[in-house]
Amino acid sequence: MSREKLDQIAEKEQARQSQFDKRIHCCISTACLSAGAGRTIQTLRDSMEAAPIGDEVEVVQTGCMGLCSRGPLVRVQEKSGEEVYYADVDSECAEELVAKTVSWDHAKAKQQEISPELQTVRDRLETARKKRSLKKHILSPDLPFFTKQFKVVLRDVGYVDPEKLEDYLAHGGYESLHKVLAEMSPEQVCDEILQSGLRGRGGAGFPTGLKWGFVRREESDVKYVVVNGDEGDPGAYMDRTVMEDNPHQVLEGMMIAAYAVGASHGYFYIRAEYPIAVDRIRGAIRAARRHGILGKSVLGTDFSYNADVRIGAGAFVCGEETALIHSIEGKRGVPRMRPPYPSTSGLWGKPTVINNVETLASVPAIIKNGADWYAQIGTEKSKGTKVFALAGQLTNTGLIEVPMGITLKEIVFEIGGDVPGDAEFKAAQTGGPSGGCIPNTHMDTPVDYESLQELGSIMGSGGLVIIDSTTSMPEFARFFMDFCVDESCGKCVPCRVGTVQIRTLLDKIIEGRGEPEDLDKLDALCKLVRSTSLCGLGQSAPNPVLSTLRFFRQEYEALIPTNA
Amino acid sequence: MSDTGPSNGKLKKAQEHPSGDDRYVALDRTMKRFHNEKDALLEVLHSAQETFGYLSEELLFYISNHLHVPLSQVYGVATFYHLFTFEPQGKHSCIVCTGTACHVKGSSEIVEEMSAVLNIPVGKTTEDGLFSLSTARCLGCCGLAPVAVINGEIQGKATPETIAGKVGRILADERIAQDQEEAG
Amino acid sequence: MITLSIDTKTIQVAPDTNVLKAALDNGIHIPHLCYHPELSISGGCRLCLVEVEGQDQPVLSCGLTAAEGMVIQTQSDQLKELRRGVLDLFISDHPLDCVVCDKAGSCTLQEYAYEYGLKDTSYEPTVSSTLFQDDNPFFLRDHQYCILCGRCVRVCDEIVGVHAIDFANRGFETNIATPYDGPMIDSTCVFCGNCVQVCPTAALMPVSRLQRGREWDLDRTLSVCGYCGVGCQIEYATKDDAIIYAQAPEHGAANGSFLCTKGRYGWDFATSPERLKQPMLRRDVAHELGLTEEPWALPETSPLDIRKPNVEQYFVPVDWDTALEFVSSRLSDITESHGPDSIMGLASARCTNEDNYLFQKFMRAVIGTNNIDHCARL
Amino acid sequence: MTNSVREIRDADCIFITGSNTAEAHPVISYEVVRAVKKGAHLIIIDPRRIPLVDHATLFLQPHPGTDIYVFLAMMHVIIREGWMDETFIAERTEDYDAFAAILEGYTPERAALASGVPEEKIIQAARWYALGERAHGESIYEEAHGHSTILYAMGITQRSNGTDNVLTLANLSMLCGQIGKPSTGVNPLRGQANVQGACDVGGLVNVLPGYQQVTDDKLREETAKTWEVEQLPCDVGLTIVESTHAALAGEVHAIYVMGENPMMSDPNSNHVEEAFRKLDLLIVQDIFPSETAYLAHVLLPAASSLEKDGTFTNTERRVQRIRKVISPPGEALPDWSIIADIAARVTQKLDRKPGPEAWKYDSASSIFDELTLVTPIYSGMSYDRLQPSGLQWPCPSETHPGTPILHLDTFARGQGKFHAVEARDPAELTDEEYPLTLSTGRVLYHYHSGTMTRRSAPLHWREPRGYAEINRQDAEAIGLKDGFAVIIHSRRGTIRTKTKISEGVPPGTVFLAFHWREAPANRLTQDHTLDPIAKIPEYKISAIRLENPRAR
Repeated sequence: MSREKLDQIAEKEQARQSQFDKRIHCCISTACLSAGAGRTIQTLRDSMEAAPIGDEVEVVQTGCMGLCSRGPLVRVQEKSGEEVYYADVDSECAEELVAKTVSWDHAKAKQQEISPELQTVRDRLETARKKRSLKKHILSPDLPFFTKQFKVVLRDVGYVDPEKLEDYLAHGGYESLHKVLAEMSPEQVCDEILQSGLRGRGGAGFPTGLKWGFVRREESDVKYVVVNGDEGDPGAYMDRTVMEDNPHQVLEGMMIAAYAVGASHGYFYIRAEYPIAVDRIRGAIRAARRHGILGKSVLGTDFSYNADVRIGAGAFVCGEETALIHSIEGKRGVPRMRPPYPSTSGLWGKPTVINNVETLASVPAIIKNGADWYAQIGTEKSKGTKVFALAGQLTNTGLIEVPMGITLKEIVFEIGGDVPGDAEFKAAQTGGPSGGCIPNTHMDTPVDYESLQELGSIMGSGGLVIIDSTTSMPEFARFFMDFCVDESCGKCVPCRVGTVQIRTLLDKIIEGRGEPEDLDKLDALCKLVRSTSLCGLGQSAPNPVLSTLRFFRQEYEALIPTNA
Repeated sequence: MSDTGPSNGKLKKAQEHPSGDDRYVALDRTMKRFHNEKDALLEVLHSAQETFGYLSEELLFYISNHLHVPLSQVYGVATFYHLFTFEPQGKHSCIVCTGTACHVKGSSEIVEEMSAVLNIPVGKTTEDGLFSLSTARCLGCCGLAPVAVINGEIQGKATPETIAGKVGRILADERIAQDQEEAG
Repeated sequence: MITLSIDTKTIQVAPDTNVLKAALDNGIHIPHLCYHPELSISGGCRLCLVEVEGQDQPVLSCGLTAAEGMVIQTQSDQLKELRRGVLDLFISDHPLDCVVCDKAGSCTLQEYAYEYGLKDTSYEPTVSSTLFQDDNPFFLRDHQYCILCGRCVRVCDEIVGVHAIDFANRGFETNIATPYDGPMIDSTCVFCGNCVQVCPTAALMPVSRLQRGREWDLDRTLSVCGYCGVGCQIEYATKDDAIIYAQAPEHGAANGSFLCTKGRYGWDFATSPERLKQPMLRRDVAHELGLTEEPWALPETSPLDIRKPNVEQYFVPVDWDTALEFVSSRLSDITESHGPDSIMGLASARCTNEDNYLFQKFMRAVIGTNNIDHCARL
Repeated sequence: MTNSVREIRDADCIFITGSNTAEAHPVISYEVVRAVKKGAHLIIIDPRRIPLVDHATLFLQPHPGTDIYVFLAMMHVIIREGWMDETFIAERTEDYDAFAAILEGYTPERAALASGVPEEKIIQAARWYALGERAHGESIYEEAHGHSTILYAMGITQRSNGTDNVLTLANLSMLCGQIGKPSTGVNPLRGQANVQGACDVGGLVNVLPGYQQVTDDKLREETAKTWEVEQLPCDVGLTIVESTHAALAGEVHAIYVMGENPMMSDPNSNHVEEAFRKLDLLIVQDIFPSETAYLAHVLLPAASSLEKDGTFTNTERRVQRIRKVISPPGEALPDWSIIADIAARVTQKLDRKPGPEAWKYDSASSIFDELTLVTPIYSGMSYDRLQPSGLQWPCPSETHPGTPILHLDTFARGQGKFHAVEARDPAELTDEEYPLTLSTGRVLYHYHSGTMTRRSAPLHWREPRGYAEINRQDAEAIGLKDGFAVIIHSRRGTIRTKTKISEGVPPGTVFLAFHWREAPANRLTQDHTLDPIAKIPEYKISAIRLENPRAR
């Protein structure tokens, strides 16, 4: 389908939307759903039907609005663009919300004939009008939680209807794809991404433009793009949210990558624990095919591209690119030695780009606003924004996107609203099982790849778990070691046996059987595993132990019987 | 290699269906969709587990024959991924998230409680085949930690009590249903 | 050719040669457990680490392709430390009962533990799998000795092509398995025993070898298999004039380091009680020659229909002189009475060149006939 | 073999016919598997779905006895499409035109009709072989075309037109220039440890050691001189099958059998037995009392190959040392010393020149040294030179390194000769009375007449008893199930065994190994029509009938 046709669709949708005075966005992403968003949106819809004049307000189901701990979340958007957030919106609150949102013109209302059932709902609305409880649900837009964020990846998440291609188009979707196809050479695209300073958001932070360049220069009849949606880090769900709540954004990024490297086919590798993400991505692919965005001659150009979904089956290690490749090939998800790197020999031995979801989701915006725009966000070496899943002992937990370089202090105390109750903030854990704990003494650390690395942690995929003073660090370290023991693929001995022995030592210490020399033994073993393991999983598995040993050694020492 | 290999019982079994059991038709459809390509193994295993509930020996043998992947490899792949199970699952399921956020907020107590209530270790199914208890590595609802999933429904900000309560109700209903059957 | 330096030794290798092979082929020893020259690269054992000039981290030599001008160090305190650490982990998951282990003396893990001075593991000994499978008379599988180097899996798939075994489960629970850990005979196994040959530990052992003496007490003889025409070289390990086990030499001319089931396991016919141990004359012949009292006639039953063949029923043992005298006089008589071409000699494709040469020379030069043939056609 | 075993792994295309490689020559199948894993094409032409087919990229399954139509059609296509190697044909071969003319008639259509193999498969095979195409991966060879190799065995030679089949494959390789280079050639896989050597040193009716024709006076005299005898017989002798006929006719009176078991291994056993019973003298020299032994007048106990020194020559013409690993049992002696003793005594009795002392050999190596004097292709060899890994003949001089690849620059006879060969049908065709085709051969765990392997405990455990592989259709037609007893009739005789229902054999074909004395396959095979040149019996094709004993 040609660009013009798509524009028509977009304009049509924009026109349709602009006919409403107000639009009520209701989050139906996993977190809010489990908080009862299902009932909330039903009530909103029923009430709208019963309300005297329905058509001036539209109820829209959207994705995550961020503040998951306060779900179900609802946003009322004025034509002017002015917005009000409502938290903990249960059915009752939903009715009051509608009652106060629609304009009550009785003259018109009289003319409307409505059924007895609706009449009862309307009566309820009438009474709801008089209620005064809505106020306490309002979230001030001045909350640091909102003001401190800078949204690139999540810009449209929470606004677009993930199951409506039209809505995505109405928000300027696929303009970037068209831009590269129409105006840019593959080489230029790679350079643009390189200029933007975008780095892999999967954790390692390899410059994306560089990676694309490698693959572009490879001579091969077939090349692949793989979207790494195997978000295994327990405590992180950024990628899931983007795939669920704005699937087309990821698809668009993937296709731009494909054009840049000269790939004709690609795969989304999504972990099976994300059924909704799988459905939404599949839906997006189907819709894109229907509209000629995917398939032969994309947008009427001679660029052809096709994408499929492959589902993981519960293996953290499949986040490692070579293991992921084996998994897509239907084999055991076991990593192999690199080189050769996937960029030269990846899927079925062909040159392959593997990027994680967030990385590709950033691409359309970069193409749209230009490399310089993106590059001026963030720090010297770490450009742009990063999405974090804020969790743990914190008042505001949820999904946030912040510019690189923001300090931990800002995230924890301003965005996160500090640790609830009288417990105290103790440490922030980034990078999940591969990352480490950053103690409150390093609160001013700017969040960027290098700074976190210096502290023995990593940026990781974006899990940010806040630990308060009630948590024992050795036990916390053991939790991650359990995870690594469980998830080790078993190929190389340092990871297979080493992690087990690390855990054995931790057990010994935690159970009070430790001996003074055990701490050094633990430290040495961790370093051995780090330097001799085959893949990233094994190499980083000891990080949680090493970082807690470094910053909370006294907690370990305290566990060792003094007379021993 | 079955030509020279010993004629083992499994071979015959595998050759006798698909005729009878129409669940194999669904499986065949999946394999057909991937043109019986070896690399579809994971997808095929997924659909097999969906249709059959678990991966039986016959099932793996059937898949091995049709995708021309050595049985040992099929077994190796199936046992590598934790999502595949080799024994029938319970009628109801309770999955407790043990992701970091949930862990920090005490999901381990929930696991212990459930294991006590159902009197089975994690990853097992009650003898009456009613309930399976398992844990998951982060369901991505960290905002509502700790969470558990009962029969596909997510329970946010869970406590041992709330979850045990829900499971208890389901078990109670089952008993009533059984009694009625026996009665009528 | 590519020139690189390993431990200050200048070495020339073909392109695409990995550094480990380059070193081993040039007599430079780098410890390795999962690498095998005939198999694909795994990189799982982490032992063959070396230092490359210009790289701060040690790298695996098996996965490192030799490049022009490369400078490699295979020995250093850092490397020794790392290898020792890895070996320490290996033996924490491996019984240290070398005192009674049949593999002692040819076990690579034992050799390295000795080389790196590991008397015992410094960790809590934790053996991952204790599965013990003696389900066939060819070889047994004792998983507690398995170090998961995966050579057996690779040889079964890449060389033999039957893929009877593969890795199953994962992490510390990983084990080498037939489907559902079932008996070998239910798998696609062809009992060639090449997995046994490449196994560096006692995880796979020939049944015939168990409790039959220490490795260093065995004599070894290099010979050629007596079965099909491939002519595989076989190394027979013997003790007290008895074969303990057979395996391929490292570099067999035709077979490399591999064999098939007949060559590796089919040698015990030699000690069958049914072997002919002395010359024998048929009872009627013996009677004619006055060697036996009772007359006897060859039964009508076809030899193919004799249910339980018993050679004594048909023949009587005689000494060599009697037998050879009988043979030679009969042959001479027939030659003289019916002419050389009334005699036919059937040589053998199972006998040596020397045997066959003499046989045809005898028929041609002494008897005087070209009636000499053998089963070349079957 | 024209080439060496270890070259197979580097081939770009491997063409196997009439060889159940994985079972009869497992170690060579390893080479094939390696090549395939590296990306070589594997074409298999066989009536049975042999195990190696699991790795084949193309499998052609002709009706028994019709494979020659496929070979000829392949060459027809190659010429039609211009895939042949014109330079090679021009520079290295002769008689091309007559050969090419004959091929015109053998179109793929005709072959498909005769063999049941689809045309497109024949064309595909022709292309891959001729151009040495790969499935994937890089060839290690520089030339424009890849290297293709042919492996074959008794499946095509044990046929009344066996020689034609072999010549046809030779034609094919010359046509495409796929010979005289590494990883190419026409490679017969020899079935027994020293079948190559036994031929090399003159164990044949028509040649002296080193393939010197007995009919050639000059060569004969040279050998006679070395042996210090006045003269050597000049007429071509009788083969074993001919000898049995002659024995029945009363022309052959004595047979000296060394390490063979004709009762099991020769066609039409009943006929063989009849003949042997008529003999005045049957000498059996063996390591076991074989089935043949029970008809012998005298048994001479021999040492097995594990119990003596000597040399074997393998299928790639490699002469290798065998060594005494253990001692022979009882009074058993190496065959050579028994023969030497008999020879000395007969020399004495017949007063032949030179005298008995000429038969005194102190060791195997002294025999080998004499052997090299009369065997030109061995003349550069000695026990010392055979360490550690042997030498491949021809090895004409002490400094010659041996010959891994034959016909490098020129053929033995100078130019490679194209033989114009026509297709011929098997001698015994099926009919109403005998509607099925029997093919005999080996199984993985046993060897030949089973005298050795059936006395090996592990091998016996794995494959304890015989069976006939029968296709489900044929079995069900007479109510047979897997493991049932079955009676097999042919015009020669009848045997009883168990069934093994197998999709490996096509309908209409039955496979039976000849290892099983309780079900001796060769009671069924025919011995009336041999290959006219090689005198090979048609073991691979006999007409048979199945009977279900339960239905009696």
